[in-house]
Amino acid sequence: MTLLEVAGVSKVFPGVRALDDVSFALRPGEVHALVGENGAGKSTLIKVLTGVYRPDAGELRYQGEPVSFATPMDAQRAGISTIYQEVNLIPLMSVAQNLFLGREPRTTLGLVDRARMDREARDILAGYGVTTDVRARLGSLPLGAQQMVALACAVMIDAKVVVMDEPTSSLEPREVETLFGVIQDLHERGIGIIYVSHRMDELYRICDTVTILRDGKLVHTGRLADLERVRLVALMLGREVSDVRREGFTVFSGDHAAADDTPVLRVSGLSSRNRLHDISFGVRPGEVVGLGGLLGAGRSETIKAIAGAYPVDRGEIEVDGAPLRHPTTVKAVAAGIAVQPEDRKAEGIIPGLSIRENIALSILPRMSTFGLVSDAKIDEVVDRFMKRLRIKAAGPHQRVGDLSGGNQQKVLLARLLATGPKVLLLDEPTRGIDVGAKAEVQALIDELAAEGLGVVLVSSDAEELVEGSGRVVVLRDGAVVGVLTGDDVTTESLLATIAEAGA
Amino acid sequence: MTVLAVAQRRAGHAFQRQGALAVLAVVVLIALAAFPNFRSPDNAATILVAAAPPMLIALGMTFVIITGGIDLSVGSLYVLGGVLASWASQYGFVAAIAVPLAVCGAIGLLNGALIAYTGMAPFIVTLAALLGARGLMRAVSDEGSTTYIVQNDAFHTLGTGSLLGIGNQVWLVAIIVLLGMVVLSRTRFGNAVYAVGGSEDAAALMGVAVRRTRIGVYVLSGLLAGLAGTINAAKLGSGVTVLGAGMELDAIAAVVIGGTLLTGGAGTIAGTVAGVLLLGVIQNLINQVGDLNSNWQQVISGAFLALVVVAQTYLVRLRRT
Amino acid sequence: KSEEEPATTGAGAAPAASQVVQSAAPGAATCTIDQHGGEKIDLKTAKVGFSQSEKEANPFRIAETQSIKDEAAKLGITQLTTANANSQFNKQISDVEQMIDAGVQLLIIAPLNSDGWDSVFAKASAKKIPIVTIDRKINAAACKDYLTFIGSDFAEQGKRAADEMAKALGNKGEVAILLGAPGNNVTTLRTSGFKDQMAKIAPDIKITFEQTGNFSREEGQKVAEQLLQSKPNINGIYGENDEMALGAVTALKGAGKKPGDVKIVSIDGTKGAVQGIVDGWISAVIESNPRFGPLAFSTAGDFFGGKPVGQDIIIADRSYDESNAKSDLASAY
Amino acid sequence: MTTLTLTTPRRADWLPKYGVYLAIAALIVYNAAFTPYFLTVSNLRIQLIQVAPIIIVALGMALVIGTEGIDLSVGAVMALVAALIPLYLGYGVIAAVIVSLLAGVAVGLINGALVAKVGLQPIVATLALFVGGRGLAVVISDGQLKDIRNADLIYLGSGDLLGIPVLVWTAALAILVVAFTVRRTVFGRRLLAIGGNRPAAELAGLPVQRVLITVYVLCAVLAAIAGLLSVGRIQSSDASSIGLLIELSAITAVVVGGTPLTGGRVRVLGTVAGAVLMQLVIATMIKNNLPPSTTEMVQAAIILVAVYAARERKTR
Ligand SMILES: Nc1ncnc2c1ncn2[C@@H]1O[C@H](COP(=O)(O)OP(=O)(O)OP(=O)(O)O)[C@@H](O)[C@H]1O
Ligand SMILES: Nc1ncnc2c1ncn2[C@@H]1O[C@H](COP(=O)(O)OP(=O)(O)OP(=O)(O)O)[C@@H](O)[C@H]1O
Ligand SMILES: [Mg+2]
Ligand SMILES: [Mg+2]
Repeated sequence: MTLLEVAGVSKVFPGVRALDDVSFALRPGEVHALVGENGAGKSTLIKVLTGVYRPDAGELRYQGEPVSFATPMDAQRAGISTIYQEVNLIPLMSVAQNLFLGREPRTTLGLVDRARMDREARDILAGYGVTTDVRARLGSLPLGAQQMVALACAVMIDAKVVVMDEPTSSLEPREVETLFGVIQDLHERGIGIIYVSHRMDELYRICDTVTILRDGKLVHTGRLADLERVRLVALMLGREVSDVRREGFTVFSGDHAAADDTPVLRVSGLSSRNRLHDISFGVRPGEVVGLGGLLGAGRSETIKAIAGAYPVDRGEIEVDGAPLRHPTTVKAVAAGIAVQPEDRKAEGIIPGLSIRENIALSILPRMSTFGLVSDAKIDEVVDRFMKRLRIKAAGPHQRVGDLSGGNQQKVLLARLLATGPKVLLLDEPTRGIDVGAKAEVQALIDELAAEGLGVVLVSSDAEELVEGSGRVVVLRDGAVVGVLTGDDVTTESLLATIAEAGA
Repeated sequence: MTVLAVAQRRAGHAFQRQGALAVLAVVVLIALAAFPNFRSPDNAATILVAAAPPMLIALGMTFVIITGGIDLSVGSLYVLGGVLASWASQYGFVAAIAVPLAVCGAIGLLNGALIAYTGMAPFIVTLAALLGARGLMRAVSDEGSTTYIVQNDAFHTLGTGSLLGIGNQVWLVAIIVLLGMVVLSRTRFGNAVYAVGGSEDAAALMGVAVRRTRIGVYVLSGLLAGLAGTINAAKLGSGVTVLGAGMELDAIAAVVIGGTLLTGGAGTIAGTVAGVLLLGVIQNLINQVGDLNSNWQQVISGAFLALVVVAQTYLVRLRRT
Repeated sequence: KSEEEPATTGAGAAPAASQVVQSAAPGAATCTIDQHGGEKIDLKTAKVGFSQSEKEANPFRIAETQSIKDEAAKLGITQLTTANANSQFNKQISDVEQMIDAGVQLLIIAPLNSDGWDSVFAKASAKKIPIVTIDRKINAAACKDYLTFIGSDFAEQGKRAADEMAKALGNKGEVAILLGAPGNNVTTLRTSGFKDQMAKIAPDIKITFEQTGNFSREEGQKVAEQLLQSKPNINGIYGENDEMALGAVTALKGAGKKPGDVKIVSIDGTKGAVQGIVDGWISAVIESNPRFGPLAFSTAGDFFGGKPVGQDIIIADRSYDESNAKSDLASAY
Repeated sequence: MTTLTLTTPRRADWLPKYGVYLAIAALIVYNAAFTPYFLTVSNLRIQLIQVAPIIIVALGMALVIGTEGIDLSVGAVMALVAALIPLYLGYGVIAAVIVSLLAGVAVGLINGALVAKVGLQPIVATLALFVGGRGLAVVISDGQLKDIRNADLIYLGSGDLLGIPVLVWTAALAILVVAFTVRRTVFGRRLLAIGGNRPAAELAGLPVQRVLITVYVLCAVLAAIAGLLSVGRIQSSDASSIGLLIELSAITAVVVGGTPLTGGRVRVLGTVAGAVLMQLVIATMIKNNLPPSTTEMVQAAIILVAVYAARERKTR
């Protein structure tokens, strides 16, 4: 018997056929992987299943009965709970309030029983390895902890189906293990799980079944163990297995040390409020320097401080030998620093504007004479970058907000590159990006470094960090606790440094 | 996280929340020292009675603003409520209260439904309601020329009588404000209000009835504005038609001074109470100074508003560092 | 440097015409301190409160407030407090209540509205504070709720305006009314007085247009422009205050009309409007005299001195037309 | 099925974009049938003259709204200008113009600084000047309404150039300049980006504060121009009543014209159409001698219908 199934669903957005005659079935106790490139339609399928979107065609069946969920709440009441791709909680409310939103325990008077709510929240979260003040605002928690709260939220209700859209993209290794423990438990209780991720290792570790989407169409569904890894990737990308095998999975060349000795970026003694303490490092042209550490180690703040977006109390920043005093974002960009923020939705893209406007945003003065914009110049640049980054869209005039996550990320990168920067600061550049695009981004980073740029790379993916960087600066609690160089740049030594510092 | 850090953050939050209260305390202390007339208990009672209707309006506005909305129609609903209450008082006490509440609640419902179901901006929907409700008020009062006189003694007493030396309406408003606090901080509806303002999408995905919550706050705001007009009519003894202009902006100013974010998702009723009282006390002080030209009064009010809001912004920022 | 004032309006400091009581009609109700209650006090040392309703931003309000202050200074009254409600009725109520709390012994109120004073009366009568209301009447019992009313008869002003209009039009034609602010008692009375009288004395004059200009020159002009465009045959415009009438004059100029093509009658008696008569654009202006100071304080003085004072003191408003406009221009406010 | 998917989005696109023009057309047809002397040049002229100041103010408001802001102080700016003009008119009209523009710049700088530097919410930042600005203007003018006799200034507000009022020329010029600014200039694009996502614009290295301050200055300067022309049109300066409640008319025009209050988009022609629509509604009411109650209720209904038609539909 199937728990949840759809037959022949289609969903059209203006200009895009996001789902085209897709069928999908989930059995009780099954962990079902949903994979595909960025924009393949995974999130859309999930939203159709959970009542966020109404499909244009197709039938939805739940526990054998045809159903139609008008709102996510309907789906939730019926026992389908979801962790969406972007953390979807309420940052200004407390952790406990988030956890119990809409189902707060009440006293006999009908008032919310806060004491009980806090107590239960503490207990529940402890089960997920989160020990935090449950009365603190959720937004003050690191992203990973927020994701765990979202997970707890989804699993807490008496669900029969749990949908997870890229739950691990902002989790650290320890948290990932906790999550897998939870999944195992759900699996044993006969709950069906739909699991979306771009991380192959994870899929093979926990999933039973796989459904592959490409360009909104179903290309394969079956047991995951029967499907070889290269074949899965080939199906996803729509390429030949032999091509994939030849190119491999990581495209980093492995040579990221630079010969030139004068750093293009030099940070010394950077301190900021209570978050950053005396951080120093340098990046030479052609070098990729990784910033390692656990979530909350202060990597993002370091990057933002360099980019002029986080207040600096002490310390010096030099770009190409020229000091950047009292950095502001305007000065930083002018000095040749380009920053890709961690939170693409809130700080990266401008969703209401077109791809074209987004890419041209930082270089408008160069695209204009006497303040008048030249569309021809912009078109040329936009066209070049859309091709180079292989941005998949209806055209340069499509709203960025309507693109899939991966393509939004590419638009963002295109904006950075268009400024012709000397230093690139990349905060989780491949988070939520499919293997194909990930390889492209990684290749791009390589290529840019080879062209002489200095790159600072933040990634929670240890493998990516190690393979992509020539040197890794390890942070903890806002301070440098170690630097890995040369042959020392390995996953093992990275984890060891983090662990050692933590001890 | 250390215990100390938690305690520190708590203190910080309290400070942010009670910023308006702190400013109010300072202003009152200065006034007590500087103006002998300010000290009389009668004066305090006058301030409280005058603050009663705006307090109700600001209370409703607080709910609306926490959801990230705004309600510009309250000034018109206030006048309409007063006119209807006075007119209906000829049919008895119950009618005098029920009629304005029913009509103003219905207009609030219309506001809420339009905002929740069509996705139109609250600013513009309630701006239309501002015009529409004023038009309705004029339509029921011969273009504003008929002033209905309150004809029910019990109803009149509601506005003019007092208990333990404190005006009836002050008691009434105090009770409603306390109820409002409980609703906002201790009920599921209250949590939903914060959730909708904090992140509408997330709230919807987490199963909060977003539409119902939105409609709820506008109905509440309409009801409270109507009730404010009603108790004011009971006090004045008639349905004065030339009231209410600019009342919505006063209410918004009070709410903002009280520390509620116009972006939604955060705010407290205690802050709003302090905000309303602060505006009332400033008004009273300007009068205490006496011979001030009316135009200067407005200049000073504007400057003071800017000062308080700017000071608050910096206080909050100071706390964050 | 400001624009040069033309000689006609800048002419010297002619004495301002002070108010004259219309008629001390025999047998009219009066009020004494015994009837009203309270004690005899010396006006000079009394605490007096004056509550103004609207901003001092038009000639009438400026002249009114100034007149009260000047007279108080002249009489040596040092404890005068003033407040201005800025057109917010609730503010006026709390302004007055605050004055009562502060212990004033005499209240002079220019009320924003005729109704809604119950709470003030309750508070004032508890302390037996006499209230003199000026320019607008309050709907309540004289000599009980308040002491007396001093002011013009607005309906009468409307009547006199109708008389002037009928005269100017020769008892026939089409007339438009530029109404004051809606809901305002002054608007209501100046409208009803005008219409009633017109129906009585000149039934052939049709009132075909009534739109509010909110007592403002700009809106008066806008409405008049629309009026002149869609009713080109209009013969007369009645402005319920001078400002709107002057707006109508600008509209007439813009529409290419000559002075006298459309007859204008208005109420107030500001310099600008009287000058309009001199220039030929306006036919007549009914005065509404704002200089309440002397009469208000002399009435209060009489009252505190134990003399009976009238409960309804209606002042004699003058009128301006081409016969006296030039000569009396200096005494307009 | 295919035809359906092709036509549905088009219809959905059409109404929001052109609804306001449709409403204008409907009103014109109604008036042509029922209002005497409606289809005349003199009427067109009067409506254009009356709507011109609102259009000028609304254009500035549209820019501010494009940054996800709002400016309540435009009426106060007009009042300040009206108060200042008589003081400097003795030096000639040029001096009056310069002083007006400077007043606009000053107010714009204050608003802009409060929004961009201090970080206040626009509605609160501009509320202070909304409350205090007009009071200050009346203080400056000493409460006196002053007649304007300077022929040059009167020409600006009431005169014709090539048979068309100077006021209308000015509004047309303002429309062109603002449309051009939004569509073709670096400043315009930045403005929209800031309205679309301010933190992102900041990280992208845009001079966010400078752009915001400029936007508020532009809005106030446009209001100052409207104030100046209105003084010339009314031929008197009355600080207490000029531009009263124009902020609401301007916001209404902008929103009815299809510019969302959420920022990131500015519809210049829509704004003009919005202002014209509201002007026609008022004119229709006055010409048909309807009382204020009816006028207000009809205005409310029209705002709702227009905004409903122009609203952003969410795909579901
Ligand atoms: N609300 C929307 N309006 C218009 N187009 C949309 C909308 N949501 C998604 N799309 C489009 O539908 C397609 C599928 O998007 P979807 O988000 O389902 O991809 P995805 O497989 O989840 O990708 P990713 O791995 O990047 O999250 C994309 O081309 C996207 O641009
Ligand atoms: N101890 C803490 N107290 C308050 N806020 C914290 C603390 N630790 C982290 N945060 C907040 O949590 C968020 C995430 O942490 P942060 O961005 O510093 O992690 P990171 O090291 O950059 O890791 P990543 O980039 O992988 O998320 C930040 O907004 C940060 O301000
Ligand atoms: Mg997705
Ligand atoms: Mg981070």
